[in-house]
Amino acid sequence: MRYIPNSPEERAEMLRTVGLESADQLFDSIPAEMRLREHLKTPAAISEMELLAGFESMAERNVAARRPSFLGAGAYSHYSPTVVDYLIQRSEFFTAYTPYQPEISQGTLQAIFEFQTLVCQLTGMDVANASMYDGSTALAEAVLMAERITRRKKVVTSTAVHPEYLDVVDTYVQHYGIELQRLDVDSATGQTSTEALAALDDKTAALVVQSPNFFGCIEDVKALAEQAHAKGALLIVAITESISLGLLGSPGSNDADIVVAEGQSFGVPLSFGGPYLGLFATRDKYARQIPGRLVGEAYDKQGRRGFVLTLATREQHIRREKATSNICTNEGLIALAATIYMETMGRRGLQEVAHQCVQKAAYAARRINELEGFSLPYTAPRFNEFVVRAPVEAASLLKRLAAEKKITGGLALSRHYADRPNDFLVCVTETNPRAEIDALVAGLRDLTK
Amino acid sequence: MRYIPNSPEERAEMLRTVGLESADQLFDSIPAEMRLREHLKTPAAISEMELLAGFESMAERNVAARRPSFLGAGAYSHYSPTVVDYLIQRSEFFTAYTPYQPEISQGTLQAIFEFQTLVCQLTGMDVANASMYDGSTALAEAVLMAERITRRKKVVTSTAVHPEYLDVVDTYVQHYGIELQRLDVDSATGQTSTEALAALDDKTAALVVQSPNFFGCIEDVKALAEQAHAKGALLIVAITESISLGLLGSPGSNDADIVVAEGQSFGVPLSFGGPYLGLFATRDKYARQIPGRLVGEAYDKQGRRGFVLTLATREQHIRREKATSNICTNEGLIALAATIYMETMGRRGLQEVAHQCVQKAAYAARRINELEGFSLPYTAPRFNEFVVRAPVEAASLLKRLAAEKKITGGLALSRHYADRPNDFLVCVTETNPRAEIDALVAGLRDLTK
Amino acid sequence: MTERINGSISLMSITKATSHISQNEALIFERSQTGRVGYRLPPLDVDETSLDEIIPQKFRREDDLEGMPEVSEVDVVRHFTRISTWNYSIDLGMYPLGSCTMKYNSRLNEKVARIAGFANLHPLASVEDTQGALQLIYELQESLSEITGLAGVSLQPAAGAHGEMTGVMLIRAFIDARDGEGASSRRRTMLIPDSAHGTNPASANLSGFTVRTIRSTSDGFTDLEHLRELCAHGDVAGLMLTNPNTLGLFEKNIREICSIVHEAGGLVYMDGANMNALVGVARPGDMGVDVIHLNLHKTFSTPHGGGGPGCGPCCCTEELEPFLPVPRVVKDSDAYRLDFNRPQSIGRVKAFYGNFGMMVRALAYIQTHGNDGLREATEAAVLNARYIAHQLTSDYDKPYEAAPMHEVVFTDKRQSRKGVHTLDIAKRLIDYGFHPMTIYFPLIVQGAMLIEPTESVGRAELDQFVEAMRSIAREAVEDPETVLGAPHSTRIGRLDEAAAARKPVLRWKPKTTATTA
Amino acid sequence: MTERINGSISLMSITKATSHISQNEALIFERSQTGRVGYRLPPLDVDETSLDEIIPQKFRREDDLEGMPEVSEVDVVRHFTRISTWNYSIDLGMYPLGSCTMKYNSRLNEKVARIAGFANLHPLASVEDTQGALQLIYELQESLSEITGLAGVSLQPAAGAHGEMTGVMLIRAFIDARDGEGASSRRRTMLIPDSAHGTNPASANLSGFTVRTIRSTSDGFTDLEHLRELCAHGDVAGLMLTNPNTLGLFEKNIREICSIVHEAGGLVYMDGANMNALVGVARPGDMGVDVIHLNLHKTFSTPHGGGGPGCGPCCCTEELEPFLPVPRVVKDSDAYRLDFNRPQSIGRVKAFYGNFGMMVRALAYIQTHGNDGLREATEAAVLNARYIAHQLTSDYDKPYEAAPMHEVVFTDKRQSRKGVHTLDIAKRLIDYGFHPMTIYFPLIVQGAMLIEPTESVGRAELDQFVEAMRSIAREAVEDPETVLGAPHSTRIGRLDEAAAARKPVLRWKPKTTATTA
Ligand SMILES: Cc1ncc(COP(=O)(O)O)c(C=O)c1O
Ligand SMILES: Cc1ncc(COP(=O)(O)O)c(C=O)c1O
Repeated sequence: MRYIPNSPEERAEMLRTVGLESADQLFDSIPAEMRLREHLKTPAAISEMELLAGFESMAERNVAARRPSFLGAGAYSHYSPTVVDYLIQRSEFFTAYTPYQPEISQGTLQAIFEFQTLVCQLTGMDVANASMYDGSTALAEAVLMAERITRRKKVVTSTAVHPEYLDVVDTYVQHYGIELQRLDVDSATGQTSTEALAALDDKTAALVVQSPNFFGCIEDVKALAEQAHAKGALLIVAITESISLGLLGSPGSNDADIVVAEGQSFGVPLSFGGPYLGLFATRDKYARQIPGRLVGEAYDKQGRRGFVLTLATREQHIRREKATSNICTNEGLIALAATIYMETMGRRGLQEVAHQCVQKAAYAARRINELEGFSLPYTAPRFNEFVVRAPVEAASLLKRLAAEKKITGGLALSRHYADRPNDFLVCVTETNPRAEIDALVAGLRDLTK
Repeated sequence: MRYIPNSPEERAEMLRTVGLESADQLFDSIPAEMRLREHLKTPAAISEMELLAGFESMAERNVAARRPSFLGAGAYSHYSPTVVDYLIQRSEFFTAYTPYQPEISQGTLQAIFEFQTLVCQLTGMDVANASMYDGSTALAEAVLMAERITRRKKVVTSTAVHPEYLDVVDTYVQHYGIELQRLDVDSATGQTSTEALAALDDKTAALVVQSPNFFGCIEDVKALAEQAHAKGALLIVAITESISLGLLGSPGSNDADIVVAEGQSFGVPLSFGGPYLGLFATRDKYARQIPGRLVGEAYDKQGRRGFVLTLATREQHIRREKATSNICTNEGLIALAATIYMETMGRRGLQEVAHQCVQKAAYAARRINELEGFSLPYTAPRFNEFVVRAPVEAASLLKRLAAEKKITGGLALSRHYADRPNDFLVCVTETNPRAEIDALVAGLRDLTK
Repeated sequence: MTERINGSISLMSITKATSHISQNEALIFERSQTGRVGYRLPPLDVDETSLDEIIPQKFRREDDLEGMPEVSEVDVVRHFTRISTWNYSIDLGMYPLGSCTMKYNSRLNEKVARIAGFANLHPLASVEDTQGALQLIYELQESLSEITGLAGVSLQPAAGAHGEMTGVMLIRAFIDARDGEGASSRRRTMLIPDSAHGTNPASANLSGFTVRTIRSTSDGFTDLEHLRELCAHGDVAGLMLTNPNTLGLFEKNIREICSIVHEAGGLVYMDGANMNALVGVARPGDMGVDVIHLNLHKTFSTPHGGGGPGCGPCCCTEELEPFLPVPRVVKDSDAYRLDFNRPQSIGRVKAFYGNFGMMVRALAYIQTHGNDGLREATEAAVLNARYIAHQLTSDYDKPYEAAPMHEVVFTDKRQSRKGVHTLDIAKRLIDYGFHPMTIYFPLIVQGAMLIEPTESVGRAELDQFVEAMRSIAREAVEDPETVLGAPHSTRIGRLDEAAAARKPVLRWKPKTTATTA
Repeated sequence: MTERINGSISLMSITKATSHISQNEALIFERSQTGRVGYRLPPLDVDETSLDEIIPQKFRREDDLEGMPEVSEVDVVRHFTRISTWNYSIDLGMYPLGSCTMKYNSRLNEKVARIAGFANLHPLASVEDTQGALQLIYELQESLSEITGLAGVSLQPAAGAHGEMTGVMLIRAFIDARDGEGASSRRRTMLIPDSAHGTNPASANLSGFTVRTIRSTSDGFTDLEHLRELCAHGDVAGLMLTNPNTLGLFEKNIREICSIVHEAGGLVYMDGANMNALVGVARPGDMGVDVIHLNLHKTFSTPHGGGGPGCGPCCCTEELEPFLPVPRVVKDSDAYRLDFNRPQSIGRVKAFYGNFGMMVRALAYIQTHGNDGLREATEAAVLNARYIAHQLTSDYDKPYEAAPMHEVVFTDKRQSRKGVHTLDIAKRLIDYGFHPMTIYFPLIVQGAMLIEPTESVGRAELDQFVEAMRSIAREAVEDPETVLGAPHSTRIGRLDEAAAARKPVLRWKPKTTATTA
């Protein structure tokens, strides 16, 4: 096996050194009846050439990867500068472990410190952790954190939060005695219904909203924060499209208490849903309740600045069942990719990407809205996603669009909402040239006339 | 421009520091009438996304890159382990210059020292340089070196040397007063004709042969060396398919005096003909006549081993017009790739690749030879290339094979030899699965029945 | 060289490393200069609408993204290249972090994960248009099922701890279904050995269990008596056991342990972080284990990436399978599809399907090794650990007699007499060119040094490691100051972590005004 | 830190670098162990024939490749990763080698060169099947023609020196054709300034010319008087001139120089290694130059790769175009083809078409910059050099008054009074974290230090460089020993190059018997 340095002869010598006669004897502590007597039935070894051919032919069957696409809904197609993927492939980054030994891990530690800073700046919050698994689990952790802070057991969530995120929250809190209550969406605006906010009460730990929400509508976060705070509840803001932070008011400036986001938009490949990364930020006063790793500044005896993992007493390896979370491995390398993306795009690039997304989505929305039979059900301002109401069943329309026009037109909402057969969600980013948008519009027209 | 760190404002400040008012003034030493008054008519700047799209569409038009191919003739398709291209992309290697400052260039220097050693071991010679541009220019330099060593002006070359190599030799020596004489090939064996060796005389600086030769035939190098040495001439051996060194007797063991080779087979992409790398090796006694860079062992005051560029007095930057060559920039990174390839494949891998090449080529030759109307004109033993004589014009047969069967079947010898309309050269390597060989055979059959 | 890289005279020559020049680099915010840019986008190709018409001012940022870096592409490349050189990494040498399994990360696996047909695939594209990805998931599920001897596999969990949570929730859901809500509510105890990794109790807690700790015996195994005792009260939902345990020892009584728990109505969860000691040799399913998580980022070599990402598949018996997270990837004759219709499922633990990119790498690992190579890797890993165990016993206290599997624990007992502790030994190893082992884990071993060489280290480097450790043992006696002051060879010395935690500075702020958006 | 990385007390704080631990690594041959393997091939899938039937024993190797390394893939990765860290590189910082133009090597360019449709393309595939590659070559030819103002372009030469040889041969072929063999044979003198790069005379010699050296004036320009004198004998075939010259000065009399040579019946060759000072600002074709080579690996940023590969296109006037190497890449309406039918061509200078992979990168450079960006890069490069020239004049002898273009030359005149020479200053710069400048070139400047920052360095690092140089100037006075003993911070000190050349060891040999195959 070419990944194993020691040759069979070397291994034989080492066996002799430790006083064994055969490799089998290495496993003498495993009772014989439990030991396999033959090889596993997994496939026999293949060469690089064969492996590449096999994987390429699997990848070929993912035809969606080769088509113009208007899918968003929690995973976004953005252009990632070439340097991002190049730099994360430096051995020193991707073959290192969690930076437990700061003297020989300053590269990772400084990068995380920069990541935390960037997340704070974009979200407008005070403190951010070193990443969570993804946006959905970050949200679940935020809900648990709100319970720890408020010691209240009810959590009110907008139904305009990504449905898979809500599912994950359900799973995480199911054994925690937390009651989840869902708020309707205003069928005219597409925003969380303000009437429904009556559900907030003094037992409420947190109000959870997403903005832009799952339907692409921008929520009035500040107003929602006011309502939550009025009841002593925290406001948790979730974001799936982090590029929106380049343009929209930061949750921090709108008084959010905890902000979670999916960071995939920051230069991370779609990769069929993962690995992505959860951003998690909050206020200084809640820093010691934050889940996951934190990196902080530290100095050595000679006064040289460095960085270390800090506030570890929150974590499972110290606090065990009383930890703020069970998370250990997080999304380190993906956070690094996001860091490089944010720094390469920089202040002006993040603004321009956001701007292009908004303009292209507006153009697409306008064009689709002009089509006979199509409408845009929601009036709230949007970032780069919007719901389209088709004159026919959306799922089959999109299926035909894929088959006949080779365009992935968006997400049929029936996947998550059985009662919305004709609606679909369209996402437009800077990676969709106008020609693709025009082809989408033409395709929708052709298939419904 | 995103590759230029200093912002326009910073540049303005620096201009003020140096006492200038505008960037234009930087060029005041260029007389006004020579200065461009408008931008070049090269295209306007484009983004990464646009550039990638443009280059990918150009690459698409290279349909030959996507087809089974039996082309060799100086450029070979071999499998290169993934680590090769990964490691040469380490910044420390590919963004470094020639190792002029050994204290901060030991990585490059040690790699070259290993390269030199590997080349010596494979060719069976004493000393090898740090690389030449490619096999063809290495051969030209070898001819010039033979002239320097022997002070003789006649060089006898086999016509079974790669024709483009012979062209390059012609160009290089045209103003050197060297007379080139070409030796015929034995039309039965395909080897350099032994009778023709009568051309060797005591004015002959060198006999130049290639083995395996351009027609895929293995030359009897030892016998040729004897003949050359009998006249006081040197034997220069050229090799285009370096993988053959894994199996064939080394030129050194066959008494060659100078060995040049194209090292592309060692893990270097085809890349439409370059960058490749010339290998250049000779006997110890000629070390000071070698062209190009050499790396040698050296020690610091504390006795620590390191490596340095050495014997620089041969080179142009010291000796100017009296240098052993005008070469300065060589093929450093490609030599590194070849080094990594040779070390990864290692002793057993180099043997096995060579073995697979031989066996697959033998299989293909046998199958083609069985075809009605096809024959193999040469009887000499071969490595992985062989000439096929078709019952029809080879160039048009191959064109149809490409168009109709999507197979690049080999090289029509008419490209280089107007008098050989029906012959073509077939090369088979470990990258051609049997199915491709069978498809080639079937295609040839179909198109000639 | 020795003198130069050490604070004081060293007793041994250090062979693995030397001191060399290393570039400094500030924070990117300190490099940033107004007006620098590092990106370029294609020009906007649609008619622009006034922004106010699309998004009213009040929803927009007002801070103009102040504080975000402004740098060129060259700045970025130099910034990250420089700071990267401050890290140790697997590619630089042995990385013997016990329990972390720092084995070689194949470049081939990196390459296949980046094939456009995988990397550019949206998770919500239709099943017809993503058959290759679903096939890959399915094939990996099948392989992991064969490797663990367990029928059901979900690849959704994003890391080991996530897999633990999933597994423990399966146990809970199973018992709820088996016993009914009422009876089940009395089974809320999860037994966890004192040697377990911290994620185990944390995950049990997340799933609403009360953790009871099982003692380990003095020879490093689960205390069967104590286990029986704890199982006597009818409240045990399950046991979370690591095997080989975190001391590197195979729990030879595993079958009996499983029986005890099963007889008490509980289920057995195995923490599979140490599966690299067993792959191809023995299967948890054959031992009586009900559910296990794997760390693809350990056993199957997907890169650790300086902290992640991981992938923590959860494998379980057929009985538990109905409870696995949705959606499940299933195969109907020739086509693959997502099955959401699992009424007993614990639900989703993550959006989409898990860390797919890691699955690509893990399948490549399995196919590259082949079944014989998988066993070979296990043998080589265990042999390397056994070799170290054998070579260091003369110089360090080895608290457990039993032959270790893939990792071995030592302590600082002998050295601490001279005031040299595990932390000091670890730091001194840095000067010898090594990344230290895992220290102070497992918690039950005072001054633990948990050494896991993995199969990716050749004998020469193992010998260097042994030499380094022996040399440090000598230094601890003859020159303890050098050890206590280590590392001496790094760009910074030991950092004051206590001060850092007391007044945490967790982000950069501009020197002048500390504004937030 | 300063104390630690210096041999003696430093007078200045070193801000750019620190000392850090660095892995040692032996030669691969010393790592090799019998029986290790690092590769795997698919099984042979054809029927095997006995090898003796195919290739008789006498043609086969007998040494079983003894001595070739046997290592695993992990060994290879660690080997090269470790040794790589001993190198300085552009990505680590400013690399101010004068004349070498160490600018940023874009990662995008690396990516496009690796697109399978380029990387896997065989050079002998038919023109129909390689239209994309031919198009790329053609477009690059067109761009370079526009940039140089010269009509004919061949991309065949593999590096600068190769381009020089090609260009000089064009001149010879042109004169042969113009004057006839007989008259031409009396024109065998090539004039080359004393400041020229060594490749110039070497290339002239390769083309059968006798080199006559032109003096430079004391202010750093071609001596027109001397040129006229040398041109008076009817034997001059041409002049090889670098512009800006190797002192970094633009030859302001270039038009007059060209006229003198032209009137004497010769042609003007321009060494275009310094074209990065002119791109978008002025064109050699507009100056009277007949032929030029470019270094794509300098001006157009294809990576230097630790010594190569390069690409040295040769650009010439319409008059010289018929003599360019075959084949030429030409365009017929919409299709590209190879033109071999050039009876006047000097012939081929390289197999196939040149270093195509470098052409891909260079075209990407040109398109990414765009016409405005090309000029911007030139401006930024010249400004950076001017800035350094301005800042260092107070501490170092600047032998020429004229404003430098993209690089500036200083000398050690002042420092050498205290016995500190250019070599020492260069070595000391290493301790300050910089790669030294080019030293002792051009040869006409005693103790030359030729500094070329390029546009790829930001002001902060330029200022660090200036500070470092100033600090060394102070050290040269106050603490010369520290400078003379430098570098102090590297894994090895100055190597004994004289001894190395005296008894050269140019390859590894096994300790025991030194066998060759
Ligand atoms: C024994 C053990 N269990 C569980 C875990 C947790 O795995 P992860 O870090 O992937 O969440 C670890 C990882 O360090 C471990 O060593
Ligand atoms: C002025 C000058 N001319 C010519 C050359 C030769 O170029 P190359 O190294 O590409 O052969 C160089 C390269 O160092 C140079 O600086």
